[in-house]
Amino acid sequence: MIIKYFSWIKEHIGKSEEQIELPDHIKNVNELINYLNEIDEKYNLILDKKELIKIAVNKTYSSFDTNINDNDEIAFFPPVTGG
Amino acid sequence: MIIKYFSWIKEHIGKSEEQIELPDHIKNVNELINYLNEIDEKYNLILDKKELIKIAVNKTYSSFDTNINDNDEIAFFPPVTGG
Amino acid sequence: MTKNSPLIKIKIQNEDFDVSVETKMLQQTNTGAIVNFVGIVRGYDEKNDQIIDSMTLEHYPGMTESEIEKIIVESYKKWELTGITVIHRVGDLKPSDQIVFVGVSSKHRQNAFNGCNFIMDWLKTKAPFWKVEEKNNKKNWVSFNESDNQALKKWEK
Amino acid sequence: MTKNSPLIKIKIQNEDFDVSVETKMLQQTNTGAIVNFVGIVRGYDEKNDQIIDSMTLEHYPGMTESEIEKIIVESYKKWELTGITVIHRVGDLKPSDQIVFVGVSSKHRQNAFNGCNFIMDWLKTKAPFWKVEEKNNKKNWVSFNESDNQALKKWEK
Repeated sequence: MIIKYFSWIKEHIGKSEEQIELPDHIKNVNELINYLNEIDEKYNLILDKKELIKIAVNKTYSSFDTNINDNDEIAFFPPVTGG
Repeated sequence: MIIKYFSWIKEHIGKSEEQIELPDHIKNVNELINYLNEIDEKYNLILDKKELIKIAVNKTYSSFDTNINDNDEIAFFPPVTGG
Repeated sequence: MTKNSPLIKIKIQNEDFDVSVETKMLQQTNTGAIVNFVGIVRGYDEKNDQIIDSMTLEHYPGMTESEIEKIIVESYKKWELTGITVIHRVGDLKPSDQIVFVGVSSKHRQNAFNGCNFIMDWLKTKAPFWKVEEKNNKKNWVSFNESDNQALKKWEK
Repeated sequence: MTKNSPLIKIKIQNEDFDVSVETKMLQQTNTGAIVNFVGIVRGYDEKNDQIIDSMTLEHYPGMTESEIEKIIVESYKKWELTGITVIHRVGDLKPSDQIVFVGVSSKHRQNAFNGCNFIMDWLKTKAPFWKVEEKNNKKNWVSFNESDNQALKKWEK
């Protein structure tokens, strides 16, 4: 699974993308972020700012309870500020 | 007094502008057009289409009861179609 | 505020205009948004199902400019604009020619959209221009579109 | 309808764009109205009363384009447009640089105004771009403007 981070989330996590092997018991985005947080508490940011943070699964807007599998690309990003 | 005509009014009257000496007893646009109509019935058009026709006195939107004098420039034109 | 102010430009002209050049001229310090309207001569009269071969535009020199200036003063009051340009072509035009340019700049986009839209609605109903279309060698004065009066009403609030 | 249709153009690019060229490209048979929005990088942050020295824009390649395509499909449904172009610059930009172009053409002007305005409102709230401003050698990620969510609501009817 590829996980991408943008804007200040990227800066906090310290990388723009990472590849992980998704454990079988992780079924949705919410479980993924809890799992990452167990490995390294820097992922706390995503939990802390849950109300604010946007999620894309395979480049489509999704939510914390969207189901995921190991072939997916997940992205975490703040509200957009283009235009 | 200069009188100007535009668009299909100009074509009907047969000229884009004319100079007349305004008789003393003509006090407003309405009296002017009745006066012109006595001279030549082609000015009928303006009376016939009174609801439609726009009037400017000295290049400012005006109405049939606007007061006029011999120094004024009067214009008759149909609703605008620019843009 | 005069026609010669750097923020305001009103032109009635035969010549075509360049949208890029006009857009750049609208940019003032702190401009964040520019909205341009470009009117194009259509080659087809839907109402009468006829091809339009060409078109001629006449105006009332002096009054047309002063009416446009009124539109602009009104727009400055309503929306906080940083620049306004109105260019209206007159004379002979062909289908697909550019006929009118209304460009406005402002700090924020909603005012720019509203200002430009408002000026166009006003121009369509108040600025003394008249179009005559040529179709099959017959001249036909374009008639006023009542929907343009309706369009102007949306600003009455 | 695809990105390659002659009526539709979506570009995410570093380079600047030419408003005249884009306006001409939007002209289709029977286009009567073209409305362009040009966003300009402002040199001043009003909220924090600070000069902005430069700005960098990042996006999410792939998702940004597909989100813009969704905007465009939605716009086609809502307004009868004859052409849509969205160009968004990314990378390093300076105050007074052009940052975004949204151009739409249609038969009639009101649809062109609404279509362009709608696309901008959607772009501001859904298209994955993030701005980081540089002020006094300090980088600052621009925060989302809640008024942009409000702007989008005007189309919910």
